[in-house]
Amino acid sequence: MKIHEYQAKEIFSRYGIPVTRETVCYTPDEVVAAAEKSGYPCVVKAQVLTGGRGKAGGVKLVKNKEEAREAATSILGMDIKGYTVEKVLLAEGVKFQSEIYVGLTIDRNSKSVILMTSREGGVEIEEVAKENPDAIIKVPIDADLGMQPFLARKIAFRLFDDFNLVKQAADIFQKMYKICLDTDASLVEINPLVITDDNQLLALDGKMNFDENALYRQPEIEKLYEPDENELKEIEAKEKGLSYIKLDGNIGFMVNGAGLAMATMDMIKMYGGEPANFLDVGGSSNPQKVIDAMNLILSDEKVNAIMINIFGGITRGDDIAKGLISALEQLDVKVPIVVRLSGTNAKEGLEILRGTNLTVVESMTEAAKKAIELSAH
Amino acid sequence: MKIHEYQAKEIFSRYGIPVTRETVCYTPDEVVAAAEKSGYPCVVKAQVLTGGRGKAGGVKLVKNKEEAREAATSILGMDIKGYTVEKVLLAEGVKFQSEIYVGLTIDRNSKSVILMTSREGGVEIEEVAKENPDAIIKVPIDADLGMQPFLARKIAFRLFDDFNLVKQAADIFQKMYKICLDTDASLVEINPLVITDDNQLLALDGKMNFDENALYRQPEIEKLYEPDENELKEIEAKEKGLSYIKLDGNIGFMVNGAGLAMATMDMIKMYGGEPANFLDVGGSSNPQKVIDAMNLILSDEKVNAIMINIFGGITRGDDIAKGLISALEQLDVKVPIVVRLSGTNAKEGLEILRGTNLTVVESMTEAAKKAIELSAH
Amino acid sequence: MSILVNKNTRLIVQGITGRDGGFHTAKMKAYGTNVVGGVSPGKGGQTVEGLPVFNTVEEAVKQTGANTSILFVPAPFAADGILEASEAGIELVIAITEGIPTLDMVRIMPYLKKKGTKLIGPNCPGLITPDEALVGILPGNIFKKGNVGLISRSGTLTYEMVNQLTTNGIGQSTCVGIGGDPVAGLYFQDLLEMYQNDPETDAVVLIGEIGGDAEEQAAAFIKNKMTKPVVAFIAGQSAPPGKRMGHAGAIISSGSGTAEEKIAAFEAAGVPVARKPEDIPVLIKRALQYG
Amino acid sequence: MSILVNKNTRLIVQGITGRDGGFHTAKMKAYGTNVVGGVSPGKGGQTVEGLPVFNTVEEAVKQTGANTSILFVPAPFAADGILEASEAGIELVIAITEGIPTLDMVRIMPYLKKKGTKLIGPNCPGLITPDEALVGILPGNIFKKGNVGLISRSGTLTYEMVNQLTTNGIGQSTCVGIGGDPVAGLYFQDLLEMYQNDPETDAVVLIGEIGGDAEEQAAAFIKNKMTKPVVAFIAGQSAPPGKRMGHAGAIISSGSGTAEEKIAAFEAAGVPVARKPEDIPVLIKRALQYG
Repeated sequence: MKIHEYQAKEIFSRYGIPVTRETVCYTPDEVVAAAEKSGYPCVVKAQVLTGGRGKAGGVKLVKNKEEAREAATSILGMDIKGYTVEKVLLAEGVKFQSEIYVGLTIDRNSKSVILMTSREGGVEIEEVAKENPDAIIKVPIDADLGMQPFLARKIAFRLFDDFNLVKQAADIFQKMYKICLDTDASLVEINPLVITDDNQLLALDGKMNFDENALYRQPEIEKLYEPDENELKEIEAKEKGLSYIKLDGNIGFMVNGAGLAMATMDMIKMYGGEPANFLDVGGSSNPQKVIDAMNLILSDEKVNAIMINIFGGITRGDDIAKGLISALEQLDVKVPIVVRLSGTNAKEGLEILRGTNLTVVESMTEAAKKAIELSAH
Repeated sequence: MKIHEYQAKEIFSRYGIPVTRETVCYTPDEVVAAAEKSGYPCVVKAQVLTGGRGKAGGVKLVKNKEEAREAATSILGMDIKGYTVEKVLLAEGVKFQSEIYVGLTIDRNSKSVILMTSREGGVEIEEVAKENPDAIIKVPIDADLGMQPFLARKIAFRLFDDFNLVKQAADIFQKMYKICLDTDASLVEINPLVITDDNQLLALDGKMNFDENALYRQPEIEKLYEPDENELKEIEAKEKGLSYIKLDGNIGFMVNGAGLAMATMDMIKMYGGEPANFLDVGGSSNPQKVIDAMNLILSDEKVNAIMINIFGGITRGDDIAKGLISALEQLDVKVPIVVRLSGTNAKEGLEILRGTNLTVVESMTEAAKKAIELSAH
Repeated sequence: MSILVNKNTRLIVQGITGRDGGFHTAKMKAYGTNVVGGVSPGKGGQTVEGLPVFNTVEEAVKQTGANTSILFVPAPFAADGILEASEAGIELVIAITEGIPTLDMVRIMPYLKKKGTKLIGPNCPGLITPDEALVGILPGNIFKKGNVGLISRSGTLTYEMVNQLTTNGIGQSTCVGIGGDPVAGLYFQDLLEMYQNDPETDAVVLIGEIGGDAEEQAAAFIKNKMTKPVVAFIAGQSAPPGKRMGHAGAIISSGSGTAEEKIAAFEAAGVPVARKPEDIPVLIKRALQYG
Repeated sequence: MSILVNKNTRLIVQGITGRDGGFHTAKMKAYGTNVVGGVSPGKGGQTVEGLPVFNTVEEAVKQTGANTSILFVPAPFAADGILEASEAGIELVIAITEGIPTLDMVRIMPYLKKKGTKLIGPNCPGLITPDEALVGILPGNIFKKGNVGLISRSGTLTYEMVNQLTTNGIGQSTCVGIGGDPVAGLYFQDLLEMYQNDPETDAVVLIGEIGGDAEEQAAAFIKNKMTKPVVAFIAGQSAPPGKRMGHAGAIISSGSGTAEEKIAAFEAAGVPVARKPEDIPVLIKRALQYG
């Protein structure tokens, strides 16, 4: 789960990390008022839950009232990677000497929180990683020990010679670590953290992602959730026990199991088809789940063929077939459906399905090819 | 550092541990008013920073207004082990089925916080330890792991069969552990924790001690400190770099080093003398420290002889001797002083001291015997 | 031999009185797994499927000599349950539970390491040594005793693969579902090492997916340390970046963790990668012949 | 041989730019200890007593190959300093600092154990192997090389004892002040074991005091595991209960930790207990003759 820059910086500020003075604005008038109060130059920044706003023209330095209004008018309402800009941040203009990157995230290999920092801040860390990997300092944090003062200081000494900056950075590292644990964050990032002209560290930008599995114990964070249209659909699906992601193609899917679902999509793509969605219906042969899943797939108007790929495990294939039939009877599906069933009692299941108007096949390959063929009509 | 029962229970209550409803009172009128509000029976309990108040008659169950006034009048102003009762607690009367002991303290051997609990609560745990040590459950807490829910539950299952009680106890254990860490406590004790007639756990009494070394970071706890007369003297001494404890004898001491000071006192006692104090002046030959130390010793009117035992280590014996002379010149000491000096440059030091009216000896044994002899005059 | 679970497994089920716990306890018992008891705080003294239920893992271990535990404990309490098993001296813990907060797993890892506890999962289907022990929610009937080891980040896709192996006459030594979470217990490299040392395993099927770089590390390990043949499949070639594909760990972050990178790593290590699941039996047969 | 410190000790001083740190660095160097550098955050690049100062212990270890560290760091920062030394791979840490919050020590102990770091102190005078290495604040001139090991919870009382040994012609292998705090690093039993295994030590003097039961445990260890003679002294026979006698750990709590109990335990273990410090040389001479 993502939050906006201004929300991340509000959290930083609450923990005592110095951030730019700034105001969230929803209209050009608000932007102009805030800019007049802040003084010039200042910065108008699009608040959208996606990256790349800089390249999209969503961040503008303004030097006077006219520029402020102009920037606000152009940025508010702008589309950035499918996200409409509904609010902007008016932030003070800051003179700085250099830009630092600092990020805390979860590292799968060390199975710990890891701190990444680099003197080459201001650009995306992935770019630094590709072009100059040695410029990135990575330190896994022992979960028992946490971000001890000595450790924070040790890392900071690798960034700065000036002890004044070392102390400020060490303090920020410790606070970011505490934020990470306190909020169940999966990413706590300051990029750039700048050294101002009077030698103070200041967070110019802020980014936080959160572990969705932990939202149940983070009510304050959950309140900040602003799902977009697709995410709303995903959440709705989740509430019905379905794992759904909208994609751009025309062949709808229903599979039991996330891995099998990915493999199924991959195969469609391999044979030249385009998946319309990822959809894992999980275990059980519950007809209601199938109905919910079909409704979800069909809510996407681009879908002109559906492939159902089910593996009978503990739930037997014949029971699954019966569940499918019972569900499909209650729906009026106009697009062709290919069903492939394998695993426990697959044969018995296929026998049952053969009596219907579903296209029944035995292998994944066959199913993929058939679905593509049907979608082309 | 100790605090009162009511203060400990206020902390417990803030963390969500259920405690008796109660009021602190300073006069019999307040006690009666509180008792009338609480209803009868209720309990009047002396609040003093020492144990054994029960045996001293400092706790009384009262059944009506008259008894409440009577108890308040008798307890307020009472002397318990040298402490005058200046306030009492009026606590609700609670019917209970049985009494549990729970205490968290620091264990030197496991170098960890240890939880001790017993079904034989209500009496001092030391008594249980002597009479029925198997009745005490002792669990050291891994500092990395802390009091995890499973661990708290596991301990609670050794106390209770009823899962309802297990859950309550586990919750209390976790909260007590958190209190211990949050406040730098050296003891967090509930004795008794009772099972009420409606099967709820309730803290009837509470006790907390704190690590004095950590008070600098516990301003809220430090505020609760109510040092008695002797402790005030000890604190005053500490501020001057002296470690002083008032004792009951007549021979005053000044020694450098805590271990040597104990050994010196032991020797006096062995030869039949009575130490008037413990006094460690620490390192250095600073005359001011000697002056402060002498003033402290002489503030005790019982002192009729003083023994100075100094070991010259890094500071040489002759420098120490000069410091002593310079200090004693500024004081008008009427009681006889025995000085023993050993270690580095001890001979040179003794030479310097021989020119004074101090009794100078070479061995600890001799010093002890001489001091006892002089104190007898 | 096989790895991790076998006839010497003495299994307890944490959360045995829950719906899933009870259901799969019956399945595991029916398969022949030596299930010796269950744990459910406050339900001590009851029996489930004829097995004694204890209040604590410690008590269960003391009474039954259990060495392995499987968890069907709700996500908010699962990490605590894993710790409880570890503290009680359980050697191998299988966490089926999905949805455990990642930082809960991060917090308990150093303790498991300190105690030497092996963990499979969380968010995994468990593991099976055919004809000896089924410890998980896998459908036992599709497995067949044999000489191919299998490791997978997936559930149903694993069954799909195993089914194809079995119907093609290829049996399995042990099949392990390591789970779909980003922070998990034993992983590809740990298990590859076990298979390499297991006399009953002659070849290994590795089923990876997008997210992280465990496959790349596995490829390096295979290249440097393994003599037994390994064949691989990677799910998620068609997954868009930044989206979690069902599994919490299956996500392409900022261009890393893609299927392409993983496939390239395996191919560079000389590990054949199946283009589709149906190719696995062919590749394994070839590997066993020439490996 | 001796124990813990010797000619192979490569010592760094944490807090070298402080008053005490600088003063004792000079003393230790003058004694002949191989002091290789110091650490003081923000003072890296300076020199003290001709020694390089580093910002971090890690840097100091990298540049000087230090294996031992002594801390003169103020109490609020001392536990962090010990951790820093441990994390940087220092094998032996001596914490002179007095007044460290007890829970700080409790918190760092598991990490030191995990890393295998040996700790002496805190609130201790340090240790010395005469003519080889002085690591602490002990007055080097009173020590004399020899075959008697010494362990003590005290500072000045130790010097008193050592002075009497030396003036009576009895030299020391290594003398260790383990410190006066309730939660400390290496303790009686650990050091007794080291002395037992040290070919240069023929007898041990143990100086205990009131508080805790480490002396009782030491007595049991001596009885069961030691062949070398040990003589003991216990300070605090006249101490009243409930009062801290200068040392944070020297307190009789609810009737336990008394000198009487400790003396009884030693006597039951066949360890002669000196009635007064002056008796130690006599007891040691007797022990070395008959031991």
